[in-house]
Amino acid sequence: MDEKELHIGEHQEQDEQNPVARELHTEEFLVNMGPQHPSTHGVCRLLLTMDGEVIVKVEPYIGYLHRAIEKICENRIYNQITPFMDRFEYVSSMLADWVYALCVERIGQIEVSPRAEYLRVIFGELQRIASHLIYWGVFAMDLGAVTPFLYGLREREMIMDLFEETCGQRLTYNYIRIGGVSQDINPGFEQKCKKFTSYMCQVLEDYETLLNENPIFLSRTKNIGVAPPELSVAYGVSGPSLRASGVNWDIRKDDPYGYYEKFEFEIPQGKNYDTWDRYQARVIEMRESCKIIEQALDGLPEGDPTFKMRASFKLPEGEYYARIESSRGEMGCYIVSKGEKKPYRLKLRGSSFNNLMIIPEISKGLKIADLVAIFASYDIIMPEVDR
Amino acid sequence: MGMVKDFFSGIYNLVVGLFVTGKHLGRHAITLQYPKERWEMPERSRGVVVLLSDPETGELNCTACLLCMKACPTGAIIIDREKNPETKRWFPTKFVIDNTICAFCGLCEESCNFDAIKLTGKYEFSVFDQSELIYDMDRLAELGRDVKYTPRKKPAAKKAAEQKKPPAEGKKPDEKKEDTAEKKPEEKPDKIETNPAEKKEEKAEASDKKTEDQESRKPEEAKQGDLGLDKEEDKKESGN
Amino acid sequence: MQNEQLVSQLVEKFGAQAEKVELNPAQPALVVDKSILVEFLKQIKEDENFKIDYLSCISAVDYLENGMEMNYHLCSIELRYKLTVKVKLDREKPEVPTIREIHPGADWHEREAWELFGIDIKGHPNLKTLLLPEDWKDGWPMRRDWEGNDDFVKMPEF
Amino acid sequence: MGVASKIPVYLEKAPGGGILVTSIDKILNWSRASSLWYMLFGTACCAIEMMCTGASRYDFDRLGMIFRASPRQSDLMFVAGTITHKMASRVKILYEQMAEPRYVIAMGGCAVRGGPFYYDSYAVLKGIDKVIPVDVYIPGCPPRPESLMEGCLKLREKIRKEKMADWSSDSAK
Repeated sequence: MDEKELHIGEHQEQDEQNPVARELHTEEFLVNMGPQHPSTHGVCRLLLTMDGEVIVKVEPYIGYLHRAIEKICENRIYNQITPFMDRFEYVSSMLADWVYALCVERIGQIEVSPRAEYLRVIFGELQRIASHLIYWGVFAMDLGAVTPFLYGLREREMIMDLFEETCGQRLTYNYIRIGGVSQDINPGFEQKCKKFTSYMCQVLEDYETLLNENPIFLSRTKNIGVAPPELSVAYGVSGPSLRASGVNWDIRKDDPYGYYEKFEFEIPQGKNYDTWDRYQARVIEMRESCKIIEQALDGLPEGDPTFKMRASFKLPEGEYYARIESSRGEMGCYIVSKGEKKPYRLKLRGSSFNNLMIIPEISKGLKIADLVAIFASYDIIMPEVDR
Repeated sequence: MGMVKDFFSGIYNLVVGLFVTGKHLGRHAITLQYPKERWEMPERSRGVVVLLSDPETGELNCTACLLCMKACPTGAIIIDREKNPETKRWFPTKFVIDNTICAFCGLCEESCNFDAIKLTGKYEFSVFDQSELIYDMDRLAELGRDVKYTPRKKPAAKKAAEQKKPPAEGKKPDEKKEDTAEKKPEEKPDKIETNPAEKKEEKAEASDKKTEDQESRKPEEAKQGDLGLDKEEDKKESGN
Repeated sequence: MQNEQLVSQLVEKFGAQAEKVELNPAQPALVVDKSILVEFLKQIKEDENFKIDYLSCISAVDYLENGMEMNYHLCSIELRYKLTVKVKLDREKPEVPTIREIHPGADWHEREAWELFGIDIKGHPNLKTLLLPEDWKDGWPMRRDWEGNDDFVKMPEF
Repeated sequence: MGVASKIPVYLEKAPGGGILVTSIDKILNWSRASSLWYMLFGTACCAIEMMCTGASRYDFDRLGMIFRASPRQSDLMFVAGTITHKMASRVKILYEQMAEPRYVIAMGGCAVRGGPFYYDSYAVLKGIDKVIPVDVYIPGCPPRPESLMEGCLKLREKIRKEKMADWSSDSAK
């Protein structure tokens, strides 16, 4: 409240110095952005209180995609829940499958075969690249560039081909199951995957030459939407957005799951905590993901990665909060099991839920165009918010 | 001076840009000209669901065990069944797949032990009327008529039951299948002796029991599946 | 092991107010009384030994006759601790103090708990619908004994 | 509007009017069918597939379909994704803002009839046709880009068969 008043005070002071602005000073008014708006990435409604062109207050209204997945999951047996996890986070459904499988495995003390763990890492990282490619394209498109969108989705289609060959679907894979993966990879997959990663590394250079020196892009991202580390931590921001705020926190390293301890990769960290850093963190992550995939492909052990769970098994009593590093941040799954065939309670934590909460805080005093850039830079995906 | 520099750097940038454009001119376009050309769909592709039938007799492979109905996470499959008084085997009288609520997750295909249901690579089925999307048994069988599939290993119990009848499918059992068949009688000898028709009835009622068959189908998996999760229950139920 | 130490230290420090729950060795949980919840979270955030400053998630669970429960999944960014703080609630009149002052990120999580479970968040300034339609009148849908509204179709048991 | 919209109906009854109306119909339908501008409106999973269809691999522009951000400029609405009760009224508003003749394609199981969220969900609208009229239903979860294109081609067939007289008598009602 204080900040808001402070800000308005400043603004008015400036206005008083400038005679034209004093003439033009207007009453505050409301602008509705969404629920159908191309740059809200889904169905999010932002109610903006504007003072002229300056944002005074942002109030997000969510729930337009609330599909009650938690309620549905309470009424399904454990094996049937994975398809709903795909739809809980459709931009990186592989990782959503993973967090659910991880949670059930930790409660049931189920061992996963090494090959399955490696495959999970490979597909998880491919998914991360695919998700960041959408981010890259859409972020640039929100700032007015169309070419990156076409470029990003072109490369994403290659990943989709790899996925479709292995799991049979383009978007809802249902691949990472409890105790393993649904099917082994086809022969020849490794070569294709290696070819893709080397191609991807080349293309990332193209990407950087395309955007990184563009003066319009720079002026719209640098020093816009600064989120200091304390603020980000307090609001529970996670993932690349948190790392761009200068906090060294990656669940893959700090609370390891799968076989991530075995791989070497670097965690990008921002210095200015602004929109540019958030963008840059993701581009660097794509490169690191390529590295991880290559390492995993080199060390892929033999064996059978599939694991057939009994159709309706009973999970032992217990509860666990599992979390993984999804492409947007911490994705959590909390299951309370009472020793039945169905979970007693299943709670999903989407990273965008918390990432969206900070946007009102850091977009005060900026213009609507900057809000679009900030919103896109946090990579908000609505199903994760609404569930 | 600055203007001149700007001018030349502008020209340079233009030339670089044109060079990049020129490079792309020679490349092959990646666009798919859809109605004229199509991708070859991968074998695992999960499109429209079909019912498979025996290529020789033309009868459906479905034994109305209701496993797919139980495995379906969205409730898209509805089966009614009857018992044939002569052969004492169940057969489906109604098999409906509601494509409007189907999630195309493939769990029905995985749960099926009899190569009866399959997700194919067909993807063109948009309609003007919503009610046309609810496929009945004839439609599903029609769609699955020309679908090629590699028959899976069958559970030993089923195989034993079919030995009395003329072999419906002229497929040679592969090595793994023989392994399973050899192993099976040692593990659960009582199962072979049970009347196959009764067995099927039991199967339909107890889905847990079915999974044992699944496990026995792949011996290495059965080993993995023995986790201690509900182990007692396993024994109890198999003892019935 | 780190986590085990953390819990024993916490129990030592807070004595009878915090009670340890053995659920999963990898994830220690503490039950604290709702009267000291805010103070407890504040102290473990500011204490140099714990520095538990990151709130991952808040999940409410409805145990029917055994009351309700709020689970606060916390962790420390610097020291890598993980901790779950549980608060037992009365089912007839569930209420819990807000922790927005300590963790601003709890805002929407608390609103969600209020909206779907009917847990009254004391001191929350903005308790209004978050996920459900604005004109929702059918009660608390995530409670276990919620019977459904006109539009709710229960999946048939096969 | 009342009289003007009935002109084709009277014209068709007039001697020789049928030939005129038919040829006008053909021209109108041809132009409508080959430049369907769709509204950029996606809610859930299917929106990602819609984006893919618009991008370089599948290239919607080949069919003369370009996305528009505003409902006022578009003829076609893809309802791509789950529509919840909270969103339903907004979809209706968007539909009403579109200029006639307008077409709707329900893309994916959720828009057709609630999809995987049909059972046990208290928030999902069970079929978008309860709110707005739908021309083509495309099942799938989500449909492949080719399925989406096939649906559009079906819609084009439908538009080509339309008669001005039918349309104007509909709107006069």
